Amino acid sequence: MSPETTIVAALVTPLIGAVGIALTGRLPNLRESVTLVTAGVLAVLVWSLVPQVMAGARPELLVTTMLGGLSIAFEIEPLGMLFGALAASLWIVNSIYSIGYMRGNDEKHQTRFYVCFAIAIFAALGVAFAGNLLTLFVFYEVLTISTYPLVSHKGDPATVRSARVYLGILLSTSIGLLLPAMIWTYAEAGTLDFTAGGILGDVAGPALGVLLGLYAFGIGKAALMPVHRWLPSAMVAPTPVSALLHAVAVVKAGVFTVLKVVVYVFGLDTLTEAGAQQWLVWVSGGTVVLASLIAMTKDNLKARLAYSTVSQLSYIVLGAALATASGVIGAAMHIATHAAGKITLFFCAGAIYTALHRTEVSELRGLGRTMPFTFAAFTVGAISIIGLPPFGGAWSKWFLTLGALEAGELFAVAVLMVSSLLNIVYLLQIPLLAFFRAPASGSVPEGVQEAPLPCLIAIGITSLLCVVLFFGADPLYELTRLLPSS
Amino acid sequence: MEFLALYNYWVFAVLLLIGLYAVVAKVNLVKRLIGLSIFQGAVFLLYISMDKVEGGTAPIFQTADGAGVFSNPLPQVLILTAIVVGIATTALGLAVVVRIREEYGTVEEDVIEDMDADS
Amino acid sequence: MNLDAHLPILQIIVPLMTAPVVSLLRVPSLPWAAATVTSGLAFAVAVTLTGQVLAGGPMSYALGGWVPPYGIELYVDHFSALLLLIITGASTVALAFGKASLDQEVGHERAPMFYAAWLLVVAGLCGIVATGDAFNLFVFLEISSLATYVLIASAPDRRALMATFRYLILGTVGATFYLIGVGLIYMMTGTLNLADMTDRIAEVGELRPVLVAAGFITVGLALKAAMFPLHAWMPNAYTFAPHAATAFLAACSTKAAIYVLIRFDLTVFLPHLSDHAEQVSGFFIPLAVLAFLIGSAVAVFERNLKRMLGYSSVAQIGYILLGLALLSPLALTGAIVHLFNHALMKSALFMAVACLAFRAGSVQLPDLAGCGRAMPLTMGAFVLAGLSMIGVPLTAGFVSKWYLILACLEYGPLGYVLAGGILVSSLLAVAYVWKVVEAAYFQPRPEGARELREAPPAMLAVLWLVALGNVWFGIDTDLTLGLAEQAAATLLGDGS
Amino acid sequence: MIFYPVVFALLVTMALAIVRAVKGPSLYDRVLAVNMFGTKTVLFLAVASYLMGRPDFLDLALAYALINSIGVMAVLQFFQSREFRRRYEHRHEAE
Amino acid sequence: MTLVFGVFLLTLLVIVAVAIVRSTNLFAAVMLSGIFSLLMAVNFFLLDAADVALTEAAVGAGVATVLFLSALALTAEHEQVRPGGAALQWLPLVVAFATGGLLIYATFQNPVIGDPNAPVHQHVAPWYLENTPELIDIPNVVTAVLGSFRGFDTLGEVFVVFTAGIGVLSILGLRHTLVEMTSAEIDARQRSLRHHLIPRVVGRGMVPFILLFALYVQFHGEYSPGGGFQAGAIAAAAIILYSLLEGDDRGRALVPEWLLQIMVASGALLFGGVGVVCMLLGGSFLDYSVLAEVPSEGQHLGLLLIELGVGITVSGVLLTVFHAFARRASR
Amino acid sequence: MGVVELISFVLMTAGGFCVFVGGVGVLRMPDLYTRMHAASVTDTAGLFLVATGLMLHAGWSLPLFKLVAILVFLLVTSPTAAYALANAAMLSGHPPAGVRDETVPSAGRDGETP
Repeated sequence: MSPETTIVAALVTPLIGAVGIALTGRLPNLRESVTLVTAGVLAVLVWSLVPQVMAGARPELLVTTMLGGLSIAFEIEPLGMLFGALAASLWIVNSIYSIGYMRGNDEKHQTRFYVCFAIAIFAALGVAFAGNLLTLFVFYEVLTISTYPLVSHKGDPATVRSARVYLGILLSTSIGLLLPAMIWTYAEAGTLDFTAGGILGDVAGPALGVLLGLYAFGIGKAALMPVHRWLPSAMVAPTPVSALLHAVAVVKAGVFTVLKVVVYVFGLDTLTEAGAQQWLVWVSGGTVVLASLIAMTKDNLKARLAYSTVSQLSYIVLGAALATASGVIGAAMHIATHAAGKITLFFCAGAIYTALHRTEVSELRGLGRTMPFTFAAFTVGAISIIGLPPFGGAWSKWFLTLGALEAGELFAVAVLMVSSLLNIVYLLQIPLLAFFRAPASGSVPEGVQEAPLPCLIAIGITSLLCVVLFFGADPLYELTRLLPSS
Repeated sequence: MEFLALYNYWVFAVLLLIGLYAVVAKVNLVKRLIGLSIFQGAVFLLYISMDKVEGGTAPIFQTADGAGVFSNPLPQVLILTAIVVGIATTALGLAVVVRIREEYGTVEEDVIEDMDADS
Repeated sequence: MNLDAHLPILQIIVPLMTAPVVSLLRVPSLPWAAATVTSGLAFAVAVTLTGQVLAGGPMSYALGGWVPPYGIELYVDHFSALLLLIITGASTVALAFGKASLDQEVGHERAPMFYAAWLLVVAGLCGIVATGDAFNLFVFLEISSLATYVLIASAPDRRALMATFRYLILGTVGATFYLIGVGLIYMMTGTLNLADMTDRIAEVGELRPVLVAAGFITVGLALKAAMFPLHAWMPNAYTFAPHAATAFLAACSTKAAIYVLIRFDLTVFLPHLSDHAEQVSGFFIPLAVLAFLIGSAVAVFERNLKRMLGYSSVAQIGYILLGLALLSPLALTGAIVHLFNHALMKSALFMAVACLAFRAGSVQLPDLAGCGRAMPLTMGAFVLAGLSMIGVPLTAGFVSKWYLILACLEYGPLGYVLAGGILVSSLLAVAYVWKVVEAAYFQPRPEGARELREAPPAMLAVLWLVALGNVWFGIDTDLTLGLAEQAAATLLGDGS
Repeated sequence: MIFYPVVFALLVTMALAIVRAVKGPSLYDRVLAVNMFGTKTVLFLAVASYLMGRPDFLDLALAYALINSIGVMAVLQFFQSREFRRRYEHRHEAE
Repeated sequence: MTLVFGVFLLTLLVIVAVAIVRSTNLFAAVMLSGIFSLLMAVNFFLLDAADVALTEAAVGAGVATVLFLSALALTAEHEQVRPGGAALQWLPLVVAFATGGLLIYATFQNPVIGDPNAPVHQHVAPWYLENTPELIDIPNVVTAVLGSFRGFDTLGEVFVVFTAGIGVLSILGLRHTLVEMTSAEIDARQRSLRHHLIPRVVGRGMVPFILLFALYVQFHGEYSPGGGFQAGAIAAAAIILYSLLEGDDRGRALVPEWLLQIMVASGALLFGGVGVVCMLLGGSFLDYSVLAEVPSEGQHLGLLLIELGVGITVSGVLLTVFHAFARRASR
Repeated sequence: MGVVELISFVLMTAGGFCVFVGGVGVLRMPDLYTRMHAASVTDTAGLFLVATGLMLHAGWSLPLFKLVAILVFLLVTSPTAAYALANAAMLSGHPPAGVRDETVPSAGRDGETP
C-alpha cells in the first residue's frame, strides 16, 4: 500500500466503523466487535506509517484545492505521526474499557456513544495528519461537535448545561480567536500550509506576540487558563469519555495544535528572535501552578484529575513556549507520556465508580484492600505523571527541564519543580488514603470487588504502557527529535 | 410667475408626504391602501410635470409630417404603465383586505395584532 | 433564427409566456409539472447564457430592434448571469422539491394560479436582472412583487394574509421610491438606459435632484432588499408563506433588489458623484454591522424555525451589504459570492424546514423536539446547510466569509472591528443552529406529539442535492468565484 | 379669450363642489358633490380642449361622461348592499 | 394662463388629499379619492398628457372607485377612532416630512416646468418625435413609443395586470364563506338595482354606447388618445355597469368566468405571441417591422395586434376582479 | 370676432354663470334635497348652454358630433344620478330639512355631524 492510500484508509476506517456500529446497533455483541475490529485495523494502518516517517519520509495527500491556494491536504510529519499513533492505539484500549464500563453501568444510547466515539477518533486523526491550518481547523471543529453527544451523554438538565459550557467555550474560542488568527496569518503569509521553519518570518515582534496569543487562547482545547473552564465541565461525561477527552483526543488535539503552530507556523527561530513567546511562558507556567493548587482543593476525584490535566497540558504549552529544541522534544514526549498516565488514572476512577459507585476522594479511605489492582494501577499512573522513574513521565519532564535551562528560563524551572511537588501531594494522596488509612466504619464492602474484566484489562495495558514508555523510550525520542530539526 | 414654475414639483412633494403619512400612520387597512394610491398619484404628477414643453401640445401629430412643437411623449408612456401597476396593486391589496376581514372580522391593524399575539 | 443571440430574451419570456398557459390548466398536478419543466428550461437557458457570457463577454439584446437608448435593452454580464443562475436554479429545485408540500398547503383548486404566479416571480426576477433599462426594471420589479404577494397569500394560515398586506404596502412604497429616483434622474439626464445614464450623469452629477435620486433609489431598493432597519416585512412574509415557496423566495427575492442596488450605486452613481464612495461606506457600513449583529441575535431567541431563518437572512443581507460598502474588489467578490452561497444555504435550510413541517405540521421548535431520530436525513441536511451558514470551512458559507473578512482586514483599522463583528455574528449563528440541533437530537419527543417519519424520497433527494451543493461550492469555487471576480472587476472597473 | 369666463366659472364651481364633498355632512351630500364635480370636469375637459386648440381631445370628455354614471351606480349599489347588511346584522344581533 | 389653472387645480388636489387622509369615514374617503383622480386627470390634460388623462379618468375615477366600494361593502365603512387615535402621529409625520422636505429641497435645481431646454427634451425624446412619422407612421407618438419603441414595458405592464388578475382570483375566488340567507333576501340581493326602473333603463341604454366607445378607443388609439389599456378599462366598465344594474349573476352570464379566464390569458399570450412571431421571422423580440413587406406596415399590424392583446387582458382582468368582489358580496 | 363667435361667447358665459350659481347653491342650501335641486337644475342648464356654445365654435366637424354625444349622455345620466341619489337617501331614512316625520326611522343615521 502506498502511503497516500494508507492515509486515506486510516481516515476512512473510523468512518466505516461508525457506519457499521450504527447498523449493528441492535446487536450489542456484534457492535462491540465492529468497534474493536475497526480500532485494530486502524492501529495497524497507522503504525505501518511509523517506520517511513522515522526514516524521514513525509507522506502527503492533497484532497482538493479551494480558493486562493487554500486546500484540504494531509501531510504526516513526526509530531502528527506521534499523535496519530497515540490516538489509534489508545482507541483499542479505551474501547475494551468502554465495553466493561458501559455494560457495567447499564448506560443508555450505547450505539450513539460508540458512533460518536469513532467519529471523534476520525477527527483526531484528521487533526494529526492535517497538512495545513485550514484542514486542521475543520477536523478540530468536527472533534468538538462529535464529542458533544458524548459529554452530554447522561441527558439530564445539569449535564446538558455543562455540556453547553463545553461546547460554547470550545466553539467560541475557535471561531472567535483561532479563525481570526488563521485569517490574519493568511493575510500576512498568503498561505496556511505547515512549513518547516514557519511562515511568519516577516511579521514584526509585537504583532507576533498578539498573534501567538490568539492562537494560544483560540485553541481552547489546550485549556490554557482562563479558557480552561470547559474541561472541568466536561467531567459530567461517562468516564471512558473523560479518558478520551483528557488523554487521547480532545486535549491532546489542543496541545498538539499549539505545538504544531509554534513549530510549523511561527517557527522556533522566528519566535525566539522576536521574543514574542515570553509572555506565554509566564501564562502557561502560571496555569501549571494554579491548576495544581486548585486540584488540591477538589474532593471529587474526576474534578481533581481534570485540574491535574489542565496543569499537565500547560507543561506542553510551556514546552512549546520555551521554543528550544529540548523544550519541544519534551513537550512532544509529554503528549504521549501524559496520555498513558492520565488514561490510567481515569480508567481507575471509572473502575472505582463502576464497582463501588464512589466519586469523592474522601470516600476512598481504606478501599485499597477492596480494589487492590485498581489502586496499584492508580499509583503507577500517578507516579508517571509526577515524573519519577521508572515510568514514562520522567523522560518528558527531564527534557522539559532541559529545555527550560537551555532557554535560560529559571522561572520555568521553578515551575516544574514546584508543580512536581504539588503533584505528589494531590495525586499520591489518593492511593495513600486507600491503602494506609482505616476505612470509615461500615462503608467498606467485604472482600475483593473489582470492576468488570474488560476494565481491568484496559487498566493493565495502560499501566504497562507507562513502564514501557520509560524503558523503551528510544523510538519516541527518535521521533520527537526530528521535530526541532525539521 | 417665476415662483410658480416649480409649483408642480412642490405639489408632488406635498402629496407624497400626505400619502406616505397615511400609509405609515394609519391603522385601518383600507385607509392605508387609499394612502398608497395618493402616494403613487404623486409620482405620476412628477413624471407628467416634466413632459411639458412651453407652447407645445400633446404629442399626437395633426399633420402627416409631424410638424409643430410637442410635449415629451416618454414620461407619458411611463406613467401609463405606472397607472396600470398602481391599479393592479390596489386590486390585489383590496382582495387581501377582504380576506383579512373575513378571517379576523376587522380591518384595524392593531386589533389584528392583538389577535395574533393571543393565538 | 439564431437561438444563441436570443438567449437573453428567452430567459425572460420562457417563464413569462408559460404563466398564462399554466393559469388555464385544470388537471391536477399538471400546473405543477408545467411550471417545473418551464423552470427547468429557464435554468437551462441561464446555464447556456452563463456559458456564453463566460466565453464571449457581456451580451446585449435590443428589443424591437430599436437601438438603445431609444429602445429597451437587455444586458447580461457576469454579474447578471450569476443572478440568473441563482433565480432559475432556486426556482427549479424548490418546485421539484415542493410538490407534496405545496399540494398539502395550496391545494389543487388554487394550483393553476399559484404556479402561474410562481413562474411570474421567476420571470420578473429574471427581468430585473437582465434588463438594461431603469424603467423596465421597475415593471419587472412589480411583476415579481405582485406575484410574490400571491404566493405568500396562498398559505393556509390566516397570518399569511397580514404578512402579505404588510409586504404589499412596504414593497409598493419601496418600488415607488425607486420610481421617484428614476424619475428625478430621468429629469436631469433625459435617458432611462442604464449605460447611457451612467455617461450622461457625469454632466449633472453634482446637482441636487441627482443626489436626492440616489437617496431615493437606495432607500427604495433597501426596502425591497429587506435591509436593516427596513426589514420589518421580511421575517413574517417568510414565516407564513407556503414552505416550498419560502425556500424559493428566501433564496432569491431579496437578491434581485440587492443586485439592482449594487448596480446603481457602483456603476451609475459611484463614478460620477463626488463623495459618493464616502457616503456609501458611511451609510452602509454601520447598517450592515447592525444588520448582522441584530439579525443573528434576534434569531437566537426565536422559537419559530422559519422566522429564525428569516432573521438570519437579515443578517446575511448585512454581510452582503458590508461587501458592497467596503468598495474593494475583494469585498465585492465576497458579497457577490455570498449572494450565490446564501441562496444555496437558505434554500437548503428552508427545504429542510418544509420537510419537517410536512411531517410535524408545525415549525415551532418545541414541537420539533426529538425529530432528529425520526427524520435523520432531513435533519442531516439541515445541519449541513446550517454549518454552511455558520461559515465552517469546506462549505459554501466559508468561502464568502473568508473573502469578506480578508477584505475587512485590508480595509484598515476599522476593518479589524468589522471582522470582529462578522465573527461575533458567526458565533451567534452557531448558537441558533445549535439550538435546532439540540432540540432535534437531544430532546425527547414531547408527550402526545405527532408521530414522525422521514419525508418523502422525492423531497429528500432534492434537499440533499442542494445540501451537498453547499459542500460542492465550498470546495470547487471555480464557477462562483470566477463569475464573482469578473463581476466585481467590471463593477468597480472605472469606479475605484 | 372667449373661453376664459366659462373656465373660471367651472373652476370655481369645482372648488365649491369640493368644499361640499369635504364638509358632508351626510354621505349623500358627498355623492352629490362628486357627481356634480364629475359633470363639471366633463365640461372643463371639453372647454379646455378648445382652449388648447386640440378639439380632437373631446374624446376625454366623452369618455368621462360615459364613465361617470358607472361611479354613481356603484355608489347606489353600495348603499343598497349596506342597507342589506345592516338588516342582516341586525337580525343576527336580535337572535 | 393654463399655468394658473394648473396651480389652482393642483392646490385643490392638495386640499382633497388632506381631506382624504383626515376623513374617518371610509366611504367619504373613497368619494374624495374619486375627485382626487379626476383632478389628477384634468391636470394631466393641462400638461399635454391626453393619453394619461384618459387612463386616469377611466381607471382612477371609474374602476378604482368601483373596486374600493366593492371592498368597502365587504369590510367596514368607518375607521375606528381610538382615544388619541385622531391625533397626528409623530414618527410617521417626521418620516413623511423628511421625505417631502428632501424632495422640495431638490426641486430648486429642477428644470423649470415647460422649459424646452430641459435635459428631458434634449435626449431620446426628440428622437421619437422626429422618427415616428417615418418609422412607425402613426400620428400618436405616445402609442408609437408605448407599443413599439418601448413595447417591452407594455408587455410587462400587461403581465402586471395579468398577475393581479390571477392573484385576486387566487385570493378571493375560492373558499367561499357561505352566509345563510333567506330566499327573500337572496332575491332582494341578487336583483340588485333592478327595481330602480329609471337607472336601469338609462343604464341599459348606455351600455352599448360605452362598448362602442371602447371599440373606438381601441382601434383609434393610433390617431387619438387611447389604446388597448383605456379601451379595456372602458369596456370592462360597461360590463360592470350592466352587472350593477342587472345583478352580478346576469353579468356573469353575459361574460362567463371561463371566458374571462381565457381572455385574461389569451390577451397576454397574444401580445407575447406577436413578439415571438417577430423572432421567428428573423427580427428581435417585438420587432414588428418584419411582420409585413414594408416595415411601417409591419409596425401598424404589430401595434394593432398588441393593443388588442392589451385590451383583452385588461378588460378580462378588471372584470375578473370585479366579479371576485361581487360574488363575495352575494354569497 | 365674428357673430358666431360672439353668440358662442355669450352662451358659454351664460352657461358658466349657471354652473357657478349651481355651485353656490350646493354650498349654501340647507339640506340634501334642496342642494340636489340646485345642482341638477343649474347643471342641466349650464351644460346645455356651454355645450351649445362649443358646438357653435366647432362648426360642422367631427368634434361637433362628439359634443352632441357628450351633451346627450350628460343630459340623460345626470338626472338619473340625481334620481337614484334622492331615492337612496330617502329610502335609507335621510330626512329633508325641517321635516320631522316620525315615520321615517332612525333619522340622520348616515349623518356625520361636522
